[in-house]
Amino acid sequence: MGFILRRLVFYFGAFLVAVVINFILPRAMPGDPITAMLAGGAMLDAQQVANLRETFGFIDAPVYEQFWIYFKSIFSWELGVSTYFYPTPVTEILGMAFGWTLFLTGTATLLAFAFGASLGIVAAWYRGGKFDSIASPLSLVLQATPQLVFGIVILFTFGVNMDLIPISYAYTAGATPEFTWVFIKDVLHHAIAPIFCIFIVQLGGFLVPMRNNMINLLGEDYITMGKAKGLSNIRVMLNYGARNAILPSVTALSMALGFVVGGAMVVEVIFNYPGLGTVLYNAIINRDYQVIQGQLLIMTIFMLSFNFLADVLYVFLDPRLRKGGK
Amino acid sequence: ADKATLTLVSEMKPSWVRNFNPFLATSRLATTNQFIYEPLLVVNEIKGGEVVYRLANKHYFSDDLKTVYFELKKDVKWSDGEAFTADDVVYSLGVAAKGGAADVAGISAKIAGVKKVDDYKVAVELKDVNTGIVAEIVRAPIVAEHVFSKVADLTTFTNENPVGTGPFTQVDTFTPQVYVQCRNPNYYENDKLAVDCIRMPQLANNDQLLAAAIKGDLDWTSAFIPDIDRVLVSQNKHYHYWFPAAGSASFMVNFKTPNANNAKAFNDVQFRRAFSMALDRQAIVDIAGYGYWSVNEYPDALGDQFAAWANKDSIAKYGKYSKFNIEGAKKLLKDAGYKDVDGDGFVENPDGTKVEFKILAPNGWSDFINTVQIGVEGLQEVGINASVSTPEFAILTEKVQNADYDAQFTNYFAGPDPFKYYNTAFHSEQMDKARFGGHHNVDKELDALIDSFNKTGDQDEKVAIVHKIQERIGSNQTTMAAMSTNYNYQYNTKRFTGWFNDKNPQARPVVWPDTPERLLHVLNLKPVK
Amino acid sequence: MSKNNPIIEVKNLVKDFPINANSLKKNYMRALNDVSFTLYKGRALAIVGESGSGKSTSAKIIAKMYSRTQGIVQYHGRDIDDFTQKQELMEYRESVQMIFQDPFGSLNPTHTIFHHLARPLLLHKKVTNKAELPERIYSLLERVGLTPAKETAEKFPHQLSGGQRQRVNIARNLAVEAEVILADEPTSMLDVSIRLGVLNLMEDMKDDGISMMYITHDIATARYLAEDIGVMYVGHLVEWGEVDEVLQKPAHPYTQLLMSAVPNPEKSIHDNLEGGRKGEIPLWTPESIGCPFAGRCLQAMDKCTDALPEPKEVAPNHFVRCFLHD
Amino acid sequence: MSQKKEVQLSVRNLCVDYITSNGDVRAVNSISFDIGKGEVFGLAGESGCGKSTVAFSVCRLHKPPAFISGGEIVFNGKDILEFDDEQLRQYRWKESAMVFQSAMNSLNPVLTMEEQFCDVLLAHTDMTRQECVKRAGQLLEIVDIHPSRLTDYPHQFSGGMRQRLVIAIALALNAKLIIMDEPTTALDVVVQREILQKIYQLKEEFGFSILFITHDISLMVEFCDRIGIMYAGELAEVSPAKNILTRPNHPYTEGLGNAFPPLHGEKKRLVGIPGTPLNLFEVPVGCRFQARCPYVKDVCRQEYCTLTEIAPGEFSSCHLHNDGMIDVKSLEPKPVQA
Amino acid sequence: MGFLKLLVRNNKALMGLIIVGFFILTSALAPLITQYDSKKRTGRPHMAPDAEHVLGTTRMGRDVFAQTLYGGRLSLAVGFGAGIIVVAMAVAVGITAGYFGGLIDEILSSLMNIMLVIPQLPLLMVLAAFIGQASPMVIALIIGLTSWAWGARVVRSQTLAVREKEFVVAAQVLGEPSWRIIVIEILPNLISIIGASFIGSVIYAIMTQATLEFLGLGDPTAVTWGTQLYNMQNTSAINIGAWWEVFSPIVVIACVGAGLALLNFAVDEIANPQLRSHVGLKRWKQITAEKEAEALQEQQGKVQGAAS
Ligand SMILES: Nc1ncnc2c1ncn2[C@@H]1O[C@H](COP(=O)(O)OP(=O)(O)OP(=O)(O)O)[C@@H](O)[C@H]1O
Ligand SMILES: Nc1ncnc2c1ncn2[C@@H]1O[C@H](COP(=O)(O)OP(=O)(O)OP(=O)(O)O)[C@@H](O)[C@H]1O
Ligand SMILES: [Mg+2]
Ligand SMILES: [Mg+2]
Repeated sequence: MGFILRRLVFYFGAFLVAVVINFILPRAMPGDPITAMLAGGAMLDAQQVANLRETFGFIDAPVYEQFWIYFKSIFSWELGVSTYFYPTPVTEILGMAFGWTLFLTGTATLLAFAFGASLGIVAAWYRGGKFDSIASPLSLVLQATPQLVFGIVILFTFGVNMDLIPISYAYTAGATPEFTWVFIKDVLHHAIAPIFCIFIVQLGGFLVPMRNNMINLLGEDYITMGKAKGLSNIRVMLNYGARNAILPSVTALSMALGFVVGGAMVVEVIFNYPGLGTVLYNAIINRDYQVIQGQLLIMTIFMLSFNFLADVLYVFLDPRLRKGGK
Repeated sequence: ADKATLTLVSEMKPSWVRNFNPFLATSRLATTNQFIYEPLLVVNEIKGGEVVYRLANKHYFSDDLKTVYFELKKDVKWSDGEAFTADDVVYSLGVAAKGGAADVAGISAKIAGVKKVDDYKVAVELKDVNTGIVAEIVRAPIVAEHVFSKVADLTTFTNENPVGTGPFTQVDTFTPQVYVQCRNPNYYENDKLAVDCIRMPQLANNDQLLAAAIKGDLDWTSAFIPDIDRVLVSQNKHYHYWFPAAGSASFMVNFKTPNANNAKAFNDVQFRRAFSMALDRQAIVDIAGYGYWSVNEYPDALGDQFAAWANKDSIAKYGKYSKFNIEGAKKLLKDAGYKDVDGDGFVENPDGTKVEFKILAPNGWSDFINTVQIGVEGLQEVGINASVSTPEFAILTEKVQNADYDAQFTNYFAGPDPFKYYNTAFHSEQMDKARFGGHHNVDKELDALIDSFNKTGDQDEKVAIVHKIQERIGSNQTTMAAMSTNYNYQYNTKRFTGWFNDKNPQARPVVWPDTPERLLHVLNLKPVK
Repeated sequence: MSKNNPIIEVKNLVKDFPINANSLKKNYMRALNDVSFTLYKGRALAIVGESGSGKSTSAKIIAKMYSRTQGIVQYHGRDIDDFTQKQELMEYRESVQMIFQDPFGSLNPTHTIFHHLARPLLLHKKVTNKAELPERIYSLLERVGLTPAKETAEKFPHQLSGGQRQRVNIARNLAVEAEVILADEPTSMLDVSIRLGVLNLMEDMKDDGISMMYITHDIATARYLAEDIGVMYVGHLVEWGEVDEVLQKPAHPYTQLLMSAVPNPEKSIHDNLEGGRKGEIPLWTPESIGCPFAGRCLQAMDKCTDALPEPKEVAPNHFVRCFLHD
Repeated sequence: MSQKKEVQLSVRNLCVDYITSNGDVRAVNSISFDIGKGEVFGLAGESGCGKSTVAFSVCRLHKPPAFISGGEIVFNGKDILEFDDEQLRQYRWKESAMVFQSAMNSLNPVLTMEEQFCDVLLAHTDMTRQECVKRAGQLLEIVDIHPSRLTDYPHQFSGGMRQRLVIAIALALNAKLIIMDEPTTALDVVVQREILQKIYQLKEEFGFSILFITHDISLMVEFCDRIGIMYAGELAEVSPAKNILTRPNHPYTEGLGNAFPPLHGEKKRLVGIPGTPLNLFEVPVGCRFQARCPYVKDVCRQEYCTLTEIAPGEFSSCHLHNDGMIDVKSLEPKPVQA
Repeated sequence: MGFLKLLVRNNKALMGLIIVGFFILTSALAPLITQYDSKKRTGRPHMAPDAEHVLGTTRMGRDVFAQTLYGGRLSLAVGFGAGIIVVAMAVAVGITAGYFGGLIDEILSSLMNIMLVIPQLPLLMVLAAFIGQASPMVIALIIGLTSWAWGARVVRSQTLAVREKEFVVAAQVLGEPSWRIIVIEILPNLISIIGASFIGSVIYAIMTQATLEFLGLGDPTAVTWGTQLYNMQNTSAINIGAWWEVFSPIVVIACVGAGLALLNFAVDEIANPQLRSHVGLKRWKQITAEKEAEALQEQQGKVQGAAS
């Protein structure tokens, strides 16, 4: 397990660096929450502005002191209070959005992986065939189309013009979250369009590498041996091909899942989905330092954890990396 | 019977967070003031500052103009049934007078003290004579002493179950996506109030608001909606709008610009006049302003809103410089010695040095940016080498305050009288405090005139002062007026009637929280049967 | 040729490689242990032994590709580590050249043959001006039998067969007029029918006075080309001497085993292996003691696992490391 | 030896083309040979002469762009080229199993050995899982690996062990023919010999036939009953193993024999086969070996030469034998023009 | 060079090249194609497409066609500019890490991994906000400086593979200096990987720029496809029914994305011959099918023969 240990050391280092960057980034942005308010068009006179600044006095502490407070807060998980939603704690704000984003982006990513990987396997198996020649480049093309294009087009055609899908929120305004079929249906109804947008853009990212990987593997002797053994095609395709080809995709999946908490900012913003992407976007617009910091922090933690998970998973899935090699 | 619920959008946020503490000016929900905390009185800006009494019955100045007295209504109760008395007002204004974060009206510097005269009369002592102070004092929220005096820290209190004197104190539903406030059972004007509840859906931006409006979900909004006739009104016949004039907006050059060559031109009144004449105000209004704005051809940018204060003489003398006139501008430049020497199509200073500058407008303010772009088209046509730059608002503000820029386009405060406009836009003490006085042209006489405005209670005298101010600014062409902006306001007649509009212009119709008149508005609404 | 002109002398060479690069604690394997041999002018020393026995490593140390852990490597009596100045270093590089196993890998697929031969000439100033280059290159190509030279020079490596590519490699060594050539399995990837051509070419070079180290596991070609032979097992030179002497009378059990296993049309597949049995090849570490072959040796004694036998001269010019010859 | 035994596999005029973007290449041209029951038949020849292509064709494992354009492969009387998918699946491994050129890479790295034994057993027999595991254990014992290592993954075995594992899998269904395509090239000579001895022993025990492919003639002579020498997609010669080096019937065979320096005896300078292997895109009229042949005659440049039986059990495709059999070794070579 | 020949021979690459080339050409030649200035009012607001304004006008009365053409200049310049920066950084860092190994590799690899862990879009947003007015060139620079890590990783691992090749060892034994080995011996072998990474970066940069500008973080006075989208969003062009304003940038972005994606796909195939589905494979399929059909016919013939 030396490998895992070494990775852990790296992750800790990366974490420290990321923490420092997270601290610097928001502070490097011009303006403060008050000017952000003014930038939003609010008309306040000089005295009111001065008084407001006093509310958020903690911002004026010396930088090293701020850093120390921030650094301690990471471990105590007291991430401060939002200025925009003053005095709501950052953890509460992120907590509200976290679940939604996890649901939205997580579902989309897993779907994209499931479909992408399976279609990639099929495309590779029947490479050069009709499906492969159309699906593989198409998925890449879809991947090269910005989410915002899909978002806008879908929002306005299906949401505004045809009124088929809701155009904002995670569930109908006024409904109370509960574990009933009606509510779940409502949530799904609200999520379908954003999930589709994220899904379609991610699809190619899983399909094409899976396909290429699989094609490379199909030249391997053990695949031929599988065939020579007189096993059924499906068995060779899955047990011999896919089992091996999927390994790099698993890393890609973990990376993608690591980015999940970042939310698909554009899609969330376009569909007014109450996830972390929206929260971060607004925090940046409103210079809500504490929220930006908190969000970057959990994104980093997630990213690192999933990277680590990918490492562990890889070791688990690929027996060659396990101990006991000759 | 069904409750009459009014759906309004008084702010746009990514999520609702329950906070009804009126002392948290940035994070309290927008329906806190007026709808929960009734003000002492409402100053009706559209009607030239006419006072509508609410919690107060009457107010007056002492003879030396250094104390204001408020006499309170006697039959008012808090929503929890406690009586409303002078103690509450003394407590609330006391909080403001103490200054600091809780002084959301920003009046502590002007108030010496607050005294209870009797149970229903309060005296506010001023530090200086200031006849305009009442409009500012009444922006301070009046809260229940028996609730707030028990709060340890006003700046972290979220007041989730508010006790107020206003019409909608009962929080009925609260989710991050929508909340509803319902009638205060003890509201002193419940007989007049026909709206039972107000409902606030969370909307993050104009697009979502528009989409919801088209569906007919909203009753009362104040959003900017481009091409409203085509986009909204034609889609939903119940929607109407009214865009009364708001504050004015002007271009300005920085007299103290660090660029020495530009400074020569900027400090030449003829150059500034040519600048002003190059602005196609009608195009700005029609295109950048979607026709919602109105042309502003006042030499001092005062605007139609304050037409009653206008100085006819100075308009006659300088008005021509505020009218779009390409040929006139060219002639003016030529006569003043600005010529294109190097043949680049743009004029140089009479001494041959280059004039070349950027006009700033904040990033994201697309109507402003479009305005500047149209302005620049005219400027380039007369031979002035101007272009557009769109820094972040914070950067723009900092540059403008520090006189570290060339030119900008900005809007101004409106108000019941022109004082706030003049004071923030031209008083030398304000120049480094905000973007409004960014021309940095210090004129001590003008300062004195502005200072004298609120030293008198006499309206005629005030008008006379304003006339003198206009003459000074107009003759100097300190700023280049472009247009007056408008208040955005849309309403839906499907469920409610009694809306303010151009036929019924009782008060500013906006639902944003900085418009106390919205209280008068909501009291005027009646459900459609 | 006689043995009076030592060029490279290797004495008691030891090389450790770190293993388990992923673990936090570094472990070492001993790839070479107490290896001594000498390369003489005009003679070839063949090094044979199974895969991983340290053949390439010793060549790479001589070529200054690897540093050594212990021991001495002398070039004309001077330790090669003393060549620190650029001038001396270049001179050494000029004198000691390598021919590699993989004729594909040893030529850069993106450059022409011309480039491959021009570089050594230019780098080591074998031509005074560029105009001479083509002439020199053509004559080199002709020398290694690649005609027509001009056409060959313009080709890319993939346009040549394996044997031709190996000839280019040899031409490259001839270009710098190397004194020592380290040939690391130069023919193992060549077709049987063209292998001899390359071997004969090397034979000619040797006759021109070049000193050669010929690494192979093909004992028959070792005998064909070399005067001396060294047999390696797990980082140890277990037996060495003149080639016919060693092959006719193998003294070390491992050499005996090797000889009995070599395919030989005069024998039958049923003939038994001599000298040793199958068994695990040990991982040699700096801590390991004894004879590395003890575990497989049919005549192993107790002391074989306790200490490494010292070299003994069993016949003139025939050395062996084995207690059986005490 | 090798009296006419019963024929296990009979390849008749097999032609295999590779269809490439630069044109079609006939990599195997009209090859015919028989393998008797229990016989070890060797195919030798230098790299690229088509040995593997033949081997893959015999299992019908050839992949695009390989394409069997003619001939028959008759196994136990049936032409396997006519098999449909299901017949083919049945045929594979049960009738003929294959040990690949690089056995190191022919085990699936992510499956345990147990799974790799069981999947083939489950696919072809009615055994239960337990029975499969038991059988796998027996197979391991046959190749001298402890059955407890069934749960290990391929990378946990050494190269030689992996090679033995592949052989054990090949034995799983008692296939009648085992094709071995350079099964030992990547191995140490010591290990190589051990494995070949094991295979031979198993062959004796179970009686299957072997198609053995390598380019190491010395090894082949030790191991095979009969040997076919291939050159550029054609069979140059088929002869009993012992004859190949001592009494070659084809100039190419002679050259090949000369290319292996002897281990004993006098050291003399050898000359291999001059010239370079044939580029299959530029097949000449006549004999494919003409350009490198030291005894080339005019007829070689004009007439194609088919594999003919020049003596009982000895076949050669060389015009030298047009007028009866000659001892190729005794001929005086002529210098070859480039 | 061989690489180009391979590109042109590949159908997907050819199509990609044509699409991308078309947009590069039309933007470069914008002044010859349209007489309108993309930044000036040349018509009334929101005019539907007609002979005079082929793609209509924007709310500001600017010609959409001209904006799309001129917008292409900046958008493509940003894309390619950022692509160049990304690739330059990726190659510099990747090769250095891969070639020198050891501590240098450790440090650079950690740097790459950290860059990969930092969320991109927020970082870009923060940087864009920090710089204030993020002109297209600034955006290109930001994208370039923040997105090289992935490419560097790929280049590094490929370098590691190439470094092990014997021709590199041969060059070392010959005494070639390190820089020459890197530049002359190793770099040419990474061309296709660098090509793929370049195209990928260009796609990413174009998309990211559009996204940033759409979110209002760009310079609204610059005419690019992103600001076109921003402006159409700001002016509710869709609600008004000014589909042409939405249609043009979206279609153009999608097309360029598609073209580049096809190119990328093709470069992948060139880099990895295994992935190539060459003409031969098609012919193989044909021939096999023919032969099967023949066999079927024969069989049927036999059956019929038997029946008759
Ligand atoms: N750079 C290196 N790092 C770590 N270990 C190495 C390195 N180079 C070689 N080794 C190890 O040193 C041992 C000897 O390797 P070497 O390449 O010298 O063997 P060889 O006899 O040349 O084998 P082959 O016949 O396969 O070329 C092997 O176990 C190998 O794994
Ligand atoms: N996929 C392919 N595409 C085109 N030609 C091929 C392909 N595979 C093999 N060939 C050609 O077919 C011929 C025979 O190849 P084959 O692999 O059968 O040779 P071999 O005798 O097994 O060689 P080796 O000893 O190297 O394994 C060669 O000339 C080769 O170039
Ligand atoms: Mg080696
Ligand atoms: Mg082969």
